[in-house]
Amino acid sequence: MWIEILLFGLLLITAVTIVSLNDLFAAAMLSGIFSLLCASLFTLMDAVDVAFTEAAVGAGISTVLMIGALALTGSRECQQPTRLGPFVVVLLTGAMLIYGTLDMPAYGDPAAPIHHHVAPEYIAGTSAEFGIPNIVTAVLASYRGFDTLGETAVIFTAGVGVMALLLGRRKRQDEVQVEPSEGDHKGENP
Amino acid sequence: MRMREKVLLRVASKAFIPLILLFALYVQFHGDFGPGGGFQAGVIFAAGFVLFGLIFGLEALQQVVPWSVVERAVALGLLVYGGVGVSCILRGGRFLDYGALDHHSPMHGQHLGILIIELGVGLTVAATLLAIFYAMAGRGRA
Amino acid sequence: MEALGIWNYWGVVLLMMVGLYTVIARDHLVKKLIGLGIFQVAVILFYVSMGKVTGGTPPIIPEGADGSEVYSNPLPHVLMLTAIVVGVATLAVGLALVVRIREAYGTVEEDELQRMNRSGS
Amino acid sequence: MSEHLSALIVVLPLLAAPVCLLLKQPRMVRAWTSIVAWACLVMAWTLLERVHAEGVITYSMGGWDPPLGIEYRLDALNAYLLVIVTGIASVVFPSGAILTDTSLPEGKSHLYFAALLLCLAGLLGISSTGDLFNVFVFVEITSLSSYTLISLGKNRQALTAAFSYLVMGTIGGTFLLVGIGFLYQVTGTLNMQDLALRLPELLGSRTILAGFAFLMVGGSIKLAVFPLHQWLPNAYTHAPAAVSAFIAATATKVSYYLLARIIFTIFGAAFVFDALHLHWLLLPLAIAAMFAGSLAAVFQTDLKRLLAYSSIAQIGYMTLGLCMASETGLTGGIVHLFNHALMKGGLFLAVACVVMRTGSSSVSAISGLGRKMPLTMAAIVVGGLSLIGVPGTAGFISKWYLVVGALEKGWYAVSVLILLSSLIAVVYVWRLVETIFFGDPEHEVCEVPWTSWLPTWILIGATLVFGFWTDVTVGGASAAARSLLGVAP
Repeated sequence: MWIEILLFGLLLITAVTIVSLNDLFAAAMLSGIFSLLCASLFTLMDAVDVAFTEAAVGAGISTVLMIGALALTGSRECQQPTRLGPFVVVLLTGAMLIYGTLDMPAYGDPAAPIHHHVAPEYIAGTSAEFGIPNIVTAVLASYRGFDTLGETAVIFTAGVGVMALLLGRRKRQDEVQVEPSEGDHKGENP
Repeated sequence: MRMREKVLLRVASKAFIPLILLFALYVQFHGDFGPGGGFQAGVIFAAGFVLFGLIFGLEALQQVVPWSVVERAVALGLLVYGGVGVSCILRGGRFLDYGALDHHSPMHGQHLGILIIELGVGLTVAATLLAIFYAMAGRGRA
Repeated sequence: MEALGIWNYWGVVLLMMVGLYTVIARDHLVKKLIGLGIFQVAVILFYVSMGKVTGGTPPIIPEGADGSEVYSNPLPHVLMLTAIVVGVATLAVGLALVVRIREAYGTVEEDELQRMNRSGS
Repeated sequence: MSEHLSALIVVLPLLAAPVCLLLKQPRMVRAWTSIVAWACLVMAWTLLERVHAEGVITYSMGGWDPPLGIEYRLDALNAYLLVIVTGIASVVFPSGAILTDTSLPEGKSHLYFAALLLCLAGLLGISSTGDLFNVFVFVEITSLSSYTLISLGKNRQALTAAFSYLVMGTIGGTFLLVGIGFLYQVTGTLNMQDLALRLPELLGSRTILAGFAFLMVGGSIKLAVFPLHQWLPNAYTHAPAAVSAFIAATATKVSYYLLARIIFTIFGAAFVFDALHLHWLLLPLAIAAMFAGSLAAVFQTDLKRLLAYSSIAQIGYMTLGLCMASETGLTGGIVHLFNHALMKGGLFLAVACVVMRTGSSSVSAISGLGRKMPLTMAAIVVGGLSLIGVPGTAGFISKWYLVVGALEKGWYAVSVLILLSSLIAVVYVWRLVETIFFGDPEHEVCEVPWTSWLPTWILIGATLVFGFWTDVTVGGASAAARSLLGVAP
């Protein structure tokens, strides 16, 4: 219980730091740490598969992609004042979310409805019909295999998108040529 | 200074990359038993190659994994997954009903189906991430 | 002290708010994407925490299980694996767009982009 | 094989996309895309006929019965929508103008067609699935492919438009995910039918209320309901014209379907309208959209942007039908889905023809082209008349049902407002007509080849045909409305 609260606290501090940092390289690195903290929390919540994926994706690939893109775009963010409009939107959303949590079953409550409707059948079915230990794999690949096909298609779509956007030089009538100015930030280590 | 850095990196990576790829294979085929599966394996597999590309350069990586292979693999993974689904229909089951793959033992059919679709997922994920890396890295030098 | 049972959801809500604020209020496009990532991870955290059963173990059946084990709910985990994939896919396409925007405009700050779009067209 | 049709209609375009990457040859990829779209249309039509003859079709993916597995469930509404989406795709994809004003590098057109097919697969997936989380997965496939397609527009503004759409779309998608999570948490199921069974006894729960709110906001962002519409004008303006034709004609329709499904099937009209009084929120927004969209369209100097603002107004009309929650009103809204898909698809394709010849989509580009490009210009005029709702065009039919629906409800002011906002449409359409026939020609051009004008005229001609022959459109729509209200399958 206490370690979860501690991790939550760390997560919040990391998130706020990421938001307030103006150096985006640092922010990208911190978001990797954010993912690792999340992964630890997932492990505590018994979601080992999710934790593994979050660590590989969030702390690995996402960070690499982000840094690769920052190398091409420059990593300093302009200082900007706090704005009122977004604050109101966010507060409204937050209020709605809190309102929704008021009738939720307590954290870890074994009597919560989700543990009694479909889940027991998955747990019983995995050993009976598959004979494999990992229930998550059975649900992912077979019971909800169509979702996973969709998930593979999502990744494929992203690949198609990135290839269409970044491969090859194209002639765009109003493209401005920019010197790779602050983009090459890699060399100047403080 | 630069040279020495490179030497260190090269030696270290030569030790690490095979281990990373081996670990990826372990995750790919051990997904039934412990955490892991095609998606995670694909990410790790791609990470190994990306590391290679970062240290030895894009050209060296392209010699190991040519662009045409990557592009085909991106498509092939999804087709493998869908192909399993369609062959389930052809063998008299519903779409993605792996039990139909083996009429004598549906449980064996399920194992087979899960194994192949996880391979498809791994292939598409690894190839897509590699393709994204190629596209971004190629952008930097042009 | 009923509210103690939902404290973790409130933590998630705070994280979501931080993420959403970054997306809406910040001008740097990469910063927006980072905010979007925090927002999505917060939702993943929400799902995973509702799958937890007190005293439960990860949903992997150990050798020699006799059926008396309590497992945490596997379904939210499966759903969130998909959500993580969606998140990284969105990030990849978003970053590709940012790279192209930088090449075409020379900047990735939203207010400058809007100014250039207005004066350009 | 025919029992698998409801799965195959989604799986075919989904798997056809990677095939594009293997074929690579531009001509082959193009032909392949068209063939796939046509095959999907045939399947959709067969499914619609079967639903009308035999009732609801269900299909359990992987052989796992719901709520354990994912179920595809086609009733009169889904099947009707499948026909709209595949119909538009099978006209737009083969069009000669499909590659007009794109900024693809040499030899990369196969990626563009792959994205088109993925978008189609995503839309069909949302339309046919009976599982709420599966909806989210296909929403994301659709969204990611549309960001890509929009960003491939000719001007650099296409990139910023795609990025804002990406940010808005992801927020919308994540809101949907939050809503789904809230519902799942108190019911334990993701299947829509199962949810509908379990929700009535839980409706007082604050979690359900919040979940409903998040689903509605998420869906409204995707549908571009006023005032969440800001992403739409830029996206439609800067996307390649044929992409605008496809997305404008299909994506908003599918989001509309999603909202209708959430309101009527999952929560039930009684809860949403009698208990929550949602129409007192949606009705003013719909009317505001009708006027704001039409008024903004009047002042636009770009054809695509003009059509985009008119789309916002048309979404207002459709939302109006949703608010009425009566058979006539819903029939009006659903038949307007069909008719608006035809008109907007046809009009955007006509603009694609204009861009093909003049290289520009500004209103001044069509100045005086009445004689030079008679077919394309006639298409714009007829499409415009249908947007107004002139009798004899399809637009009239849908507005008629909406007005009657409003009168039935006793909302007399609303029916007057529908007519008034149509008058504003007269203004912007007249501006186009005036420019076409009385302006001075700016460009020395000739008519586009038949491969480009024929698809345009198939859609525009259909608006004329369905202006008289309403058996299919109104018949299908009222069957769909009845199934939504739970009166018939």
